[in-house]
Amino acid sequence: MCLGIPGKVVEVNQAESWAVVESFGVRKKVGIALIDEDLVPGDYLMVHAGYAIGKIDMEDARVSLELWEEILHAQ
Amino acid sequence: MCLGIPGKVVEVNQAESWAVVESFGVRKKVGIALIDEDLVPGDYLMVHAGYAIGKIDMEDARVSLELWEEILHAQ
Amino acid sequence: MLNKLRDPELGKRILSKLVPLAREAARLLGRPAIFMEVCGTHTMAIARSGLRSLLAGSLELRSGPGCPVCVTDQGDIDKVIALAAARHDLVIGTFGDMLRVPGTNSSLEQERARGARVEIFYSPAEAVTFAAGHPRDEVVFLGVGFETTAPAVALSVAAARSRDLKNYSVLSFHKTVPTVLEILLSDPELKIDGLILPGHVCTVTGRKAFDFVSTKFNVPAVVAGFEPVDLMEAAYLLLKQIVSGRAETVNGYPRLVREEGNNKAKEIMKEYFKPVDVQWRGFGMVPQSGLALQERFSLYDAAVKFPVEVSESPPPRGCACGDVLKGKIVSSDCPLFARKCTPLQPVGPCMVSTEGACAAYYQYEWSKTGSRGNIGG
Amino acid sequence: MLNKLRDPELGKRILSKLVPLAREAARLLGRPAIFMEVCGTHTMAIARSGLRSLLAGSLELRSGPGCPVCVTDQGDIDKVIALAAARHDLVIGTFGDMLRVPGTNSSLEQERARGARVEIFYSPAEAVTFAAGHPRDEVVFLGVGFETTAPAVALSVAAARSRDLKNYSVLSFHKTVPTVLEILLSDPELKIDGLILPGHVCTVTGRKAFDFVSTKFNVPAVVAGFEPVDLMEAAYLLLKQIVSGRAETVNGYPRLVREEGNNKAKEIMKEYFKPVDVQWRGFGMVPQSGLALQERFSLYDAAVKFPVEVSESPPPRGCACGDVLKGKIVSSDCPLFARKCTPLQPVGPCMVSTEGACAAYYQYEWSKTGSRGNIGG
Amino acid sequence: MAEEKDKDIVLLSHGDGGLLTHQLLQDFFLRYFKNDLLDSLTDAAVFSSEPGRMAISTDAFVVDPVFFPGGDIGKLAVCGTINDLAVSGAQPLYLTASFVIEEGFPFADLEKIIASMANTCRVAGVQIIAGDTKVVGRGQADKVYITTTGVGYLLPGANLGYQRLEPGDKVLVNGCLGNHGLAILLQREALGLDSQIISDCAPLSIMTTEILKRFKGIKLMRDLTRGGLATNAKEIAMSSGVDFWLDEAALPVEDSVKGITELLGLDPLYLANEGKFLIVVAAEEAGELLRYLREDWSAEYACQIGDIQAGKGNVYLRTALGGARQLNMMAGAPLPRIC
Amino acid sequence: MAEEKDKDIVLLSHGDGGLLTHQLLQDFFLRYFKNDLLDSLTDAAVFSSEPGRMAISTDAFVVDPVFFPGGDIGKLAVCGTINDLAVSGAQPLYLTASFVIEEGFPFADLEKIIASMANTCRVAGVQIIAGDTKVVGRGQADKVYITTTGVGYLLPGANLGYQRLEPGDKVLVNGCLGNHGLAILLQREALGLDSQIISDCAPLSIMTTEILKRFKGIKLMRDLTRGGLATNAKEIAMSSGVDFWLDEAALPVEDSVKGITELLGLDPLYLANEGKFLIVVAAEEAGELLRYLREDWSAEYACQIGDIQAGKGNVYLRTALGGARQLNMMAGAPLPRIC
Ligand code: SF4
Ligand code: SF4
Ligand SMILES: [Mg+2]
Ligand SMILES: [Mg+2]
Ligand SMILES: [Mg+2]
Ligand SMILES: [Mg+2]
Ligand SMILES: [Mg+2]
Ligand SMILES: [Mg+2]
Ligand SMILES: [Mg+2]
Ligand SMILES: [Mg+2]
Ligand SMILES: [Mg+2]
Ligand SMILES: [Mg+2]
Repeated sequence: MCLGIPGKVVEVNQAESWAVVESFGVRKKVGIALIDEDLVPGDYLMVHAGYAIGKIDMEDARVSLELWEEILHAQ
Repeated sequence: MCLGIPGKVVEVNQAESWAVVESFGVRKKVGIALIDEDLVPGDYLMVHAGYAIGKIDMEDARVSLELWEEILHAQ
Repeated sequence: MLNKLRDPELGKRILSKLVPLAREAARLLGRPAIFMEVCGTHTMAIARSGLRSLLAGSLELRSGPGCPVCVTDQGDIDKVIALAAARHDLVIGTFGDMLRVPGTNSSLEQERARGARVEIFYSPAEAVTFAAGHPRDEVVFLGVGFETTAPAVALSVAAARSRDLKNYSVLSFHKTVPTVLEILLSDPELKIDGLILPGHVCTVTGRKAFDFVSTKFNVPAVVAGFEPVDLMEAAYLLLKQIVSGRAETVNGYPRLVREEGNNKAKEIMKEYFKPVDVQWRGFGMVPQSGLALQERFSLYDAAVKFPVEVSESPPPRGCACGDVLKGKIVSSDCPLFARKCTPLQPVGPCMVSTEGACAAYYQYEWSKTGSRGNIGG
Repeated sequence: MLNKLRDPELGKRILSKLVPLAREAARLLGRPAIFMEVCGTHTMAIARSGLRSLLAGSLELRSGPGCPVCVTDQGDIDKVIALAAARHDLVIGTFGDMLRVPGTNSSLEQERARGARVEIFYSPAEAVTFAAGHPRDEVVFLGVGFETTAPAVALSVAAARSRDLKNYSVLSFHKTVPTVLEILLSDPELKIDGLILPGHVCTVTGRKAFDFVSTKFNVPAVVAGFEPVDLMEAAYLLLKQIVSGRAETVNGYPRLVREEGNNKAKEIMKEYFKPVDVQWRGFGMVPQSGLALQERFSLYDAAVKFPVEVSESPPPRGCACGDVLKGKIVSSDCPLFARKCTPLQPVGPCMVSTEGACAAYYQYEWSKTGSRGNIGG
Repeated sequence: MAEEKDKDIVLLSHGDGGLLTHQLLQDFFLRYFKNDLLDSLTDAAVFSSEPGRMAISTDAFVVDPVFFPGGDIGKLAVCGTINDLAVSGAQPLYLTASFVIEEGFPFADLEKIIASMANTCRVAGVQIIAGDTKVVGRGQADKVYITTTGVGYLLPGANLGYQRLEPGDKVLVNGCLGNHGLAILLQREALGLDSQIISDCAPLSIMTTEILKRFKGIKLMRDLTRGGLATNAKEIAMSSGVDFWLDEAALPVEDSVKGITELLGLDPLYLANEGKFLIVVAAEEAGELLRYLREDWSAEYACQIGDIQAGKGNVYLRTALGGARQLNMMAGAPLPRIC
Repeated sequence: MAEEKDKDIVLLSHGDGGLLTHQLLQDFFLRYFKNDLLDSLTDAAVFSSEPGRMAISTDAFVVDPVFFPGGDIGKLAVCGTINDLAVSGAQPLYLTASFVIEEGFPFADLEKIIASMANTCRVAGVQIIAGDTKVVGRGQADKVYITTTGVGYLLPGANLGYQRLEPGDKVLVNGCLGNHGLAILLQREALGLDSQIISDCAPLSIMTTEILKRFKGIKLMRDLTRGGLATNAKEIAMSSGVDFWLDEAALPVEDSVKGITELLGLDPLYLANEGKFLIVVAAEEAGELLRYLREDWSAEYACQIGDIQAGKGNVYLRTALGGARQLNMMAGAPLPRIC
């Protein structure tokens, strides 16, 4: 029940509490009332049922992948 | 605007102010609130827009036709 | 017995008496006599029986203001169309004939296609039953017609009251026939030798209500029934008056029409309606010739409940309805007839109702591609 | 970068590390390890990637109570169906998944076909927009879902309030995941070697909310994302714990999940909802595991606005949903599976939502006519 | 599906082309329409053709109500297309049937309709060899609409065409007029009339095949559906440039139909028929054709209703009184009037 | 009619079979579909037939919305039936078209749809030779429904049939999957997605005729409409008793289609296509057929997507990871999910 779609922020309207995100080349307006942090274009959000539920830490994603490369090369 | 259909009374309900009339072999319930006279099965009514607007005097119809026969034979 | 009245053999025999009499009258007048029927149902009956073609040359029959659709003012038609257009939440109840009547820019049929709710009823009683069965809907019944119909519509208001319905109202465009005939007969240009009076209107009003036709205007008149024999009898009785130089208002429909008419119907009409000045197409304002609901029934008066304003609009350009209804011309003399104005795309209201003077003429007596010559054969 | 997470080449390479590790764990346990995912979207992702077949023999993946449709009590489902059936004047707003869920005698899809108004929304925000755009309609939004979804539904109530809408309300069947996992893990019959925790629920609740899995029940747990690499990573991290004899609640989804979760979402949930005792299918009453609207929002609470009573009805005869959701059996062990119970005519709710344990199993891992043997090829 | 009491109506999902559609086809269409050529799981049906002239005709059926005295929309959909082929001088062979069903329609009613189609096909000796089913939402159809398309071979002896009409030809109909249109109207409008009018809905192809074989003087046939006798006669007159002269007194109309149409301000000449057709035949064969229809086909109300005269495409009705009036195409569907 | 500004919509009277119906036919249908065989005032159209095998197919089109990126209901109705004939190995010749129109539908839209049909027919070299028009009241249809029926001759060289499928055969598609179904869904649901997906709606008959001439190894074709690739492959598998093994990595799906379906929780393999078809071809011709499609027909996304194996009527998808999952028939139309 928790289909989440990652999307890259391309426009932010804090006053009206929405952002436009792009996922797989498609743009969609989503609510950002649940997001505490500041948002700027280029940020990534996880979207569920029309609302962003969290900001994606791309640095973490990178670290994660690097970790795998290490493990895989360890053999 | 005054299409009238003659019909023969087959059932009368004075209390609820309706009668069932038969015209050309077809029966239909009509309102009789506009009819002052007593109605009995066998009477003929002229019906317009769902209401009887008058009782047909069959004696008059007969006289009328007889008159024509006289005129036509007069020649 | 009533079947005998439509027996074609009897009809043909009467015709054989009628034609010589008509010729005699024509000889006296120096032209065929012109009779006008002032009931749309007469117009239809004449057209469907082919009577006009059978009398052609010896007697001319013309259609007067006998179709309530045709005489309804353009502004009134625009009002109900505007109401249907503006209020898709209402159910407009109407007799079938009003559906295709053209207003200035639209019709009920057009508005229904655009989302208006229009229901066809055979009787106003059915409209009340519909309202009772659809308490969430608001039914506005379009009251059109003469003295024959007005009592039935009055009874529908009575029924709505006694059932305590709050969702039924009537938009009354009812009109009275004697009033407009006074205007018609006062027209100095009118050349009518006799009037065929509306048998079912007279059933309500009584024969006496039309005495003025002969007493005041010296025009022969006969109250007529609707069977072919009835109509020929009326023509016969009119011709007899012409030949003998009399002018009386004769009851040719005594099996139904009484001297005083239907008192109960007249009382009910009086209780629910009051005479008001109204516009008639082709006649203009005719004082006291319309029937509006009495004030004490304003809860059931759609004119009060749902007032609509429409800008005054000129009658359709070129439509000669007025002259047709006054018997000054026949439909085919109208420049629009069968060209811009057809039953499919009526310009004027006389082309709309099947009993309208122009529609009956178009449907039964005239054809686009055919000649008019030999249709009597 | 995110694309890299679904790179099949990377996936295959990880798989080549994962399988030997799983074999090692299986050797230690004396049987393949059994991991349970408790998120329907994990169920789907595993099924669609074919991961289960790739790990067959060395690791077993089972579906827990992760599909909100599947865990919704029969009585609750009957309630919304009864409401839809009784009140054709309401618009029942719902996520697509609820449409075909069978109640005791009907479903929303069936009731829609019988005249109920059912609208599918992608977001509760759309339901509010719909209510605002249809002021004559009354919208009841079916709030189903866990901590991921509940804040969005809370925001829809907030939006309705701030727009002063009187025609929007929510029927809240929301539930909380940690509460039911406590019950699940307390079951002495349960034989689960590790839990794959729902990444998006944890995004809201935070990783710490699930610490009890390892601290109280000594079961290894990993918060997982939804890409194939994420899932393999979760399995890898669980296997590592098993092999090293540890039990921790590890965050395998750090790019999104924080220790404390999303505080704003948690606050909003707290402001609008209060924990209540609710029935879970297969688990019975789970104290304080449901989310009802706070009393001060009762104007927006469909349970208050449109109360429905339904007679208690036994769960579908023979449906083993409870045991499937507890991981005690796999779907194909249910005697009704694929016989009386198919996605077309689901008997139990696990067969309804595409992410339901039985439906995913049916759709992706099993076939009526085919053998199950060689599908790994 | 049929066995579960809560699965008694058509759902949108039955039209999605998936498993439910598959079941619907199996349980209803394939079951009732069973024949060697029909296999609705392929994209098209295949049949063998011979050299010659083929006729094809299509019609959509949207009748309300779907069940009426004397028939139903299924019977109508089969008869309608068969009859269009029949009056064109063709021997109908195969039909296709495409359904648009409103969500919520009871399977019980659907089954009755399909069974009725199958039965009518059997009577007429045709087969339904391809079909389609779509389901639309509530308020996007009125219960069920059916489009049938039919193909058949032109009968070698038939020689029908507007250009053959000439003065002196006789005009026949095979029975009473107006029943179908009136039966439908009475079902639809709650007019409170206590009278049962039965639709004349029937397949005509077996009869037309026989009469075409025997009467080479038949020059044109037309089934008198929408618009009734008047509209169809006018269409033929306009297309052929001759005039029709019909006799009011000769027109076969049942008393009850006469009565009710009068009551409602309708004209039976504009009401639809579904088992009646008009025949224009050379004068010398008219009498024998009429006898044949009445005696060999029990068409006891078959009548000669008029003749063809040189003209300009008009239709005239000789009234009972001896007058004449014109019949034009219908302008607007017949509505109950009070005028 | 078109010239009067207040006569811009279809009325019930346009369907009554009278004068307005006549005008509607003249002003729109006969005008756009003009050809020697079409004369909708007769009951049936007549054409010459040759000895051989004929194919016939019918479909009702009820698409909502009636205009969508890449097409409209008229184009769809022509392509749909042409393609059913085409994939059956037939050369489509003639179509019939039957319309059910909702009262109030704008003539301007009707004209666009009819013009689009005429244009698509021209492109595909077929003619509409018979038709029908009905008008229903508001709320009894959704704008307009069209049923087309097509007939054509089986190409002499074509030899298609389930029974020919055998292990080792290759499975091809002629381009990207899911566009039509998604284009429609995006028009219908106000999902606020800023992306234009274009329907692939196109007639295939010219292409299929050519490939059937050249590649005798073609054993089966199927247009991938309702239910998409998955449902149609499953139907074929069940009918032929072999298994399909498809490669997830080989399936051509546009990035934007992939993205949006993921966003909405949909599966592109279950979305309808209207210009895509599946081909089962003998292994030895697969390579050359693919090259021919890509180069001579600019079908740049044509792909070999899998092969046939002995089995029991299943469809397997080899996942990108190397796993396998089964594809079954669609059960319930695709709906946006949040799960
Ligand atoms: S033909 Fe038309 S425009 Fe002329 S008078 Fe009659 S209704 Fe008016
Ligand atoms: S297969 Fe059906 S009946 Fe069996 S457990 Fe799953 S949902 Fe319940
Ligand atoms: Mg196909
Ligand atoms: Mg036809
Ligand atoms: Mg037909
Ligand atoms: Mg089909
Ligand atoms: Mg309906
Ligand atoms: Mg016909
Ligand atoms: Mg087809
Ligand atoms: Mg098709
Ligand atoms: Mg037709
Ligand atoms: Mg609509």
